Amino acid sequence: MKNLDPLKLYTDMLRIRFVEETISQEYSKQEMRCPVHLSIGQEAIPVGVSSRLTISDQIVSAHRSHAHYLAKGCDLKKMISELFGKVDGCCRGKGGSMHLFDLEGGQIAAVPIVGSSIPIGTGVALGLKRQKKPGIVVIYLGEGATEEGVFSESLDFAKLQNLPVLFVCENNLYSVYTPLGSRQDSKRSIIDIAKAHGISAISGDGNDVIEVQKLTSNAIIEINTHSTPFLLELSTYRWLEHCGPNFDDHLKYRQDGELSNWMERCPIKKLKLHLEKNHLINNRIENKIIEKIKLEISEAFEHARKSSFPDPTELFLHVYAPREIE
Amino acid sequence: MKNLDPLKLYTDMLRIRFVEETISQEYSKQEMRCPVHLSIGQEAIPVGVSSRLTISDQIVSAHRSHAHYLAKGCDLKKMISELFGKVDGCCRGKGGSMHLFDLEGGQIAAVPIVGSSIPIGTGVALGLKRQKKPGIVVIYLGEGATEEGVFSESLDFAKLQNLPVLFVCENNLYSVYTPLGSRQDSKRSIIDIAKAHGISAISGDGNDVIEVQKLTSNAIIEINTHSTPFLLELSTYRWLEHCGPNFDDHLKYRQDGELSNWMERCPIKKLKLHLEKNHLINNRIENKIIEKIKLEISEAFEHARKSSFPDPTELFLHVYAPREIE
Amino acid sequence: MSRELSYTEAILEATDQALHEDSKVMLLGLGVPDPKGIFGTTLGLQEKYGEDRVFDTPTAENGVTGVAIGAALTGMRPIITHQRVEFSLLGIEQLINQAAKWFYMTGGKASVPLVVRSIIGRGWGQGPQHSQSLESWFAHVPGLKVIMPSNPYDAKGLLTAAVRDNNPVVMLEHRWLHNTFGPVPEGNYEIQIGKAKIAQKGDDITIVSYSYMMVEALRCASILAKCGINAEVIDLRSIRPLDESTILKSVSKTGRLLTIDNGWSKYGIGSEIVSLVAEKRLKFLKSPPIRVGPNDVPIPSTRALANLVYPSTYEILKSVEKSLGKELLGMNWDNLPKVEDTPDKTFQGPF
Amino acid sequence: MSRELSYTEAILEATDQALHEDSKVMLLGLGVPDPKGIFGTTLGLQEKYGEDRVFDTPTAENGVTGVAIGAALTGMRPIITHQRVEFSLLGIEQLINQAAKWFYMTGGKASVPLVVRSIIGRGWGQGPQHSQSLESWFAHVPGLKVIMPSNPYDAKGLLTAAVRDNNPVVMLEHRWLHNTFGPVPEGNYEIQIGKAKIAQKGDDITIVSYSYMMVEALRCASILAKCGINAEVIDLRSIRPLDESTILKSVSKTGRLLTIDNGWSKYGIGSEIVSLVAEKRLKFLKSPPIRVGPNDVPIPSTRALANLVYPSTYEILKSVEKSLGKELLGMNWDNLPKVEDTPDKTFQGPF
Ligand SMILES: Cc1ncc(C[n+]2csc(CCOP(=O)(O)OP(=O)(O)O)c2C)c(N)n1
Ligand SMILES: Cc1ncc(C[n+]2csc(CCOP(=O)(O)OP(=O)(O)O)c2C)c(N)n1
Ligand SMILES: [Mg+2]
Ligand SMILES: [Mg+2]
Repeated sequence: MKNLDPLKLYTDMLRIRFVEETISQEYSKQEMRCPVHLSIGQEAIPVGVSSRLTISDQIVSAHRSHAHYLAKGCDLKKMISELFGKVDGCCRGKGGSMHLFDLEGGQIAAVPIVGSSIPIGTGVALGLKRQKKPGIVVIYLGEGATEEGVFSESLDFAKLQNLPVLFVCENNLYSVYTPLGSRQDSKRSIIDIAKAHGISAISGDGNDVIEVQKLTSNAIIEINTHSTPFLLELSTYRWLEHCGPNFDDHLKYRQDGELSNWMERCPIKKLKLHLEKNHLINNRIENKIIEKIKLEISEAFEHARKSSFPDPTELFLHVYAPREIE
Repeated sequence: MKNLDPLKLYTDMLRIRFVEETISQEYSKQEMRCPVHLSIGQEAIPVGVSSRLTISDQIVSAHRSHAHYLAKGCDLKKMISELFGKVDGCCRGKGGSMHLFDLEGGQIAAVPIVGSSIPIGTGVALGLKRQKKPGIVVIYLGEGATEEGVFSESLDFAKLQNLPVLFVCENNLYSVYTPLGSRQDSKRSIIDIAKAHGISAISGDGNDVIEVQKLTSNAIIEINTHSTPFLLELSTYRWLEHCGPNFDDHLKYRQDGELSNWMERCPIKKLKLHLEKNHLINNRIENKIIEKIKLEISEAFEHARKSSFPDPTELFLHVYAPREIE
Repeated sequence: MSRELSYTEAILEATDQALHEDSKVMLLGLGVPDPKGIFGTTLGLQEKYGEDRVFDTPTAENGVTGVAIGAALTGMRPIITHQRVEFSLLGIEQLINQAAKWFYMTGGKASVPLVVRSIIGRGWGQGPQHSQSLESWFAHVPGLKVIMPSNPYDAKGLLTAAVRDNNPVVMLEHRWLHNTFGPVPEGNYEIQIGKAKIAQKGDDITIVSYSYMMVEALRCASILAKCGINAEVIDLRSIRPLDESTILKSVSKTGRLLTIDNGWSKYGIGSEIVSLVAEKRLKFLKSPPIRVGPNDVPIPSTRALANLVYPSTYEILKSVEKSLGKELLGMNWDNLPKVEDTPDKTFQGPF
Repeated sequence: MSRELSYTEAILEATDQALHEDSKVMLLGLGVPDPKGIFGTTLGLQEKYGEDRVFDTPTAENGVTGVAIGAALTGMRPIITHQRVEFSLLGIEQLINQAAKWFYMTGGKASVPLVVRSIIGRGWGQGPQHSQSLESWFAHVPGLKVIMPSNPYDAKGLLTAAVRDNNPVVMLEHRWLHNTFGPVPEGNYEIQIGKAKIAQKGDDITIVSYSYMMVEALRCASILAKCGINAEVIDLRSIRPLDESTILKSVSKTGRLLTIDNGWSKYGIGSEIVSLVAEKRLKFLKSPPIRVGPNDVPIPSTRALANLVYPSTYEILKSVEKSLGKELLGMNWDNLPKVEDTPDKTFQGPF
């Protein structure tokens, strides 16, 4: 079990925020030439969830996977190198931002076809259960992904086989530029869909990392004691554009004032208030944290910049796996 | 509105039963050379539903469509000829039993890929609504079809656009030989899935044609007054094998005694008791009904037998629709 | 005909005119009315024609495809959009089993007038799941029509024909063509689906291509011209129905054939064309036909490898040399454009 | 090797031995443990290996394909089944975008050992949505392997190889082969995926086929033998990877090529083979290559039309005549088997 120290939560969120901000700032240099879906504003969910995961737990993510990957403890350097298209990236440059994974860190997959990660994560849980391996599988999905039929198919299968799956739905109100109301009836309820499949489900504030942590704890207890899947729906909000490094409030697809309201509800700010109230943080501590994070990040970017591109011969490598692998 | 006279319901059910029994008896002659999915035991649902439909209402069916087609008032001769592969079949022989349709009668489609009829029916409702045409669309689906993700996608879309759709789920406990319990968790509820999408839903006894009629009435009122879709889940049971003309109880995939219990609950027998109790039927009336039905059926088979196969040139006809049709 | 539009604008105009011309036309797809409007091809149409005719959908490609088919059965003429052809695979059962066969299956009694627009991605690290070009899948299926316009004029004319067609038509649009410009008449016009165009006349070799690879084909043809080689360049425009006679006529004249595929060549478009010619014009062939296309690998994200996937000007010209059986005179091999991960300087990602 | 098994029994035995040999192997699909056991190919396996390893699934092809991929990522080796290839289209996004690219996409760090068995239907009025044969779709995609055994011996050997392979392998089984018999060794053995077999040696013409059409190809070859024509018949066994060298070697020898497709010929398997030969052995061709295959139409239900869809013995032999440029001596054209809607008398439908 990871450290439950709130300062650790703070550090983890801040680290993700800074990584994403650095990507955002550096993107225009055109060294990271692949689509990026940044998670600024949504850090509390992966950090809160991962704070209750162990090394034998696995996560599966989708197109917006940086925060999931980092919160789970996957390798930062391999991620940045991947964004740069370098050979020491987690996919040797072949995947890019939308395919981050790190088997040691526990992110077994990221899948950018909306919804398609969900049955794969369910299958990972099946594989673990059949092999009597420890651990649960967290499947992160956007509220948009619940519109794909395969979401329901996966709920059905996971419950039928009583798999150790925690579905974590990050409801950030948008699928690209399309607001929830154009995609789901106001009476549609993701929680109720899960329940109608026999799966316990609860919703919560995805910008409150302490709440996320608590809900995750309870969910994991339920999964382990009743050997059944569980679904969490957590509300949150994406600050930047859907894909790319910039703000996009000028496009006017968001409600007036919506972004600034949600920026007020910044998960990092919220936790900081809590820390301050409990005298768990001060400027000195914070500066030390920030310094360390910034150093790590600049090292990762420096490393990626210096790394090589894959050799041209790699083009034809890995099309087929040989008989003997590992 | 069709005749609500219970004797008419009785006649309609009996007619379907006799058609299916005739197909079953004649199948071994190998003139009807296509897969057939018979509906014996399930007659009350289409008859009860169709008794509340008008000519402007449309139905969409799946692989097991004979009863839906006949109850809606579609052409018997065109159906039998289609089973015989003859050119005056509803599809000119090109579709077979799994593709019955009759635009005048109101069965706009039958689709044998499980679940795939559901969004198509939803789209028919969209087309009607956009063109301000009257009528609702009934989408018949098996409980197996609710396992396909596209079921949920269609619920979402139908509710989002508030389409005049009545989803009629015939829950006959099996998908081919696979019992419900191997496919859906015992806590999974089709009614609740609909409700979780914001769609009103209710379940009932699909072997009680009077109940089906009532539930349909109420559903249609709800659809028309609140311009919203509705779902009915009706329990029933298939007597014969999934595909083909025979009984298959010897295969032992059914619970012991299950078939005979359900045969006791025969929808036709049930209505007959009711008619008898209310002195609405006697031997003379019944015999006259039977005689008329049998004549109609033997004429349809005779007609099909005598009809021609499509000309070889038809092979290349209808691959593409011309610019001007109709 | 001096007015120039971008490929994007040509699609937008064709759609606008189709919506205007026929009240049965409707346009739906994820993002259709959003501020980016499917790369600009649907901008302003919801404002103009209302939410009933131009609307957004849930992320549910299978359902949406089925819904469009159902609506088409009632007489509507839906256009649906997919921002990547890969997303359309979720709805391909509906397209292949249902739409493509409906007219046949009903013995000619009901048809499905449906246009499915899918964008083919490439470049800027889109990677394995956002860069495929699966045209040979669609082309394999009787009952479908498949168009792949290579320029704004064709995009407008073919899309107009597609919307008026009573069959399901798949239009595959290459992302890299969106920002190309060309003359486009203001009024409505159709380009016949199933007819190829001779983009350049010539006697020395027949080059057959389509979609974005036409840009390469024409570039090569003009380089070849400087070397005194007159290539006949055929733009297929449609890959189903395939205009066999235009191809056969050209090869009968030139005796040499080079195909440039947009998608993988194995079991690809070029395979059909080469086979056709081998079957019907074998004796005319002065040298072996050659297929050029993306390498037979998943498309990697990193530009270091992705740029190696696609046929380069160099590779195409070398293939022409091989076909001609002689060296190209006066060629400066060092000065050819390299394969890049962007179509032009204005493209800066991220999608 | 005198023991004869049916194709069905050969598949069952291969699966049984695979389950026995490796505890990671699992078998799932709609109907796997039911009394019919996927046309007999899975009968008794649940009883033998338990519900954890051999089990039924919901009617949810997309989900089930994804689940199998996920399980494979943890080291399991799933076999999934589809009673018709058409049903598999609902899960094709998972197969094509995910499974086929996983090893590449992860830079060789994770692979998806997965077998997808799909049955290809034909006959007894199955009609447009239950009779397709979409092998050229699967064959088009790098990262997939595609096997199409034509007899019991190959079915067992190729399936065994598929289960042991670390890549996604699609096995397409023709319904009409299920009840064919042939010698099958009792022990475990593999047939190399990607290697064709010369089913009959000959010098006069190369006939390339696979799956059920091999039955036709061999029938024609023996008729031809009686006319003094020695056909070399190649059974592809795998269509990806394709054994190019066996094909090229044969055509170099015979100078004549006939391909018999199981699915539509346009953009089909024969197209790749003809193109390959035209590109690499043009000079060896004594006459134009010929592709024979089902007509380019949806498959109608009525036998009056369906029987006209498929290549007949007559059509194939006439094509051989054309290729040879001479009449077949001593042929009794009137006495050839006709195309039927059942493979043999034991097949009486309904599925
Ligand atoms: C099947 C499919 N359809 C459409 C897309 C395009 N797309 C990429 S991300 C995305 C948004 C999905 O929304 P959501 O699941 O809520 O995730 P979020 O971006 O909000 O984190 C869409 C539609 C896709 N990648 N895959
Ligand atoms: C997508 C798909 N998967 C599998 C099948 C095979 N199949 C045909 S009918 C059927 C049963 C479906 O069960 P249900 O929807 O309950 O209908 P019922 O047969 O009970 O009327 C199945 C699985 C199919 N036709 N389509
Ligand atoms: Mg979202
Ligand atoms: Mg059922």
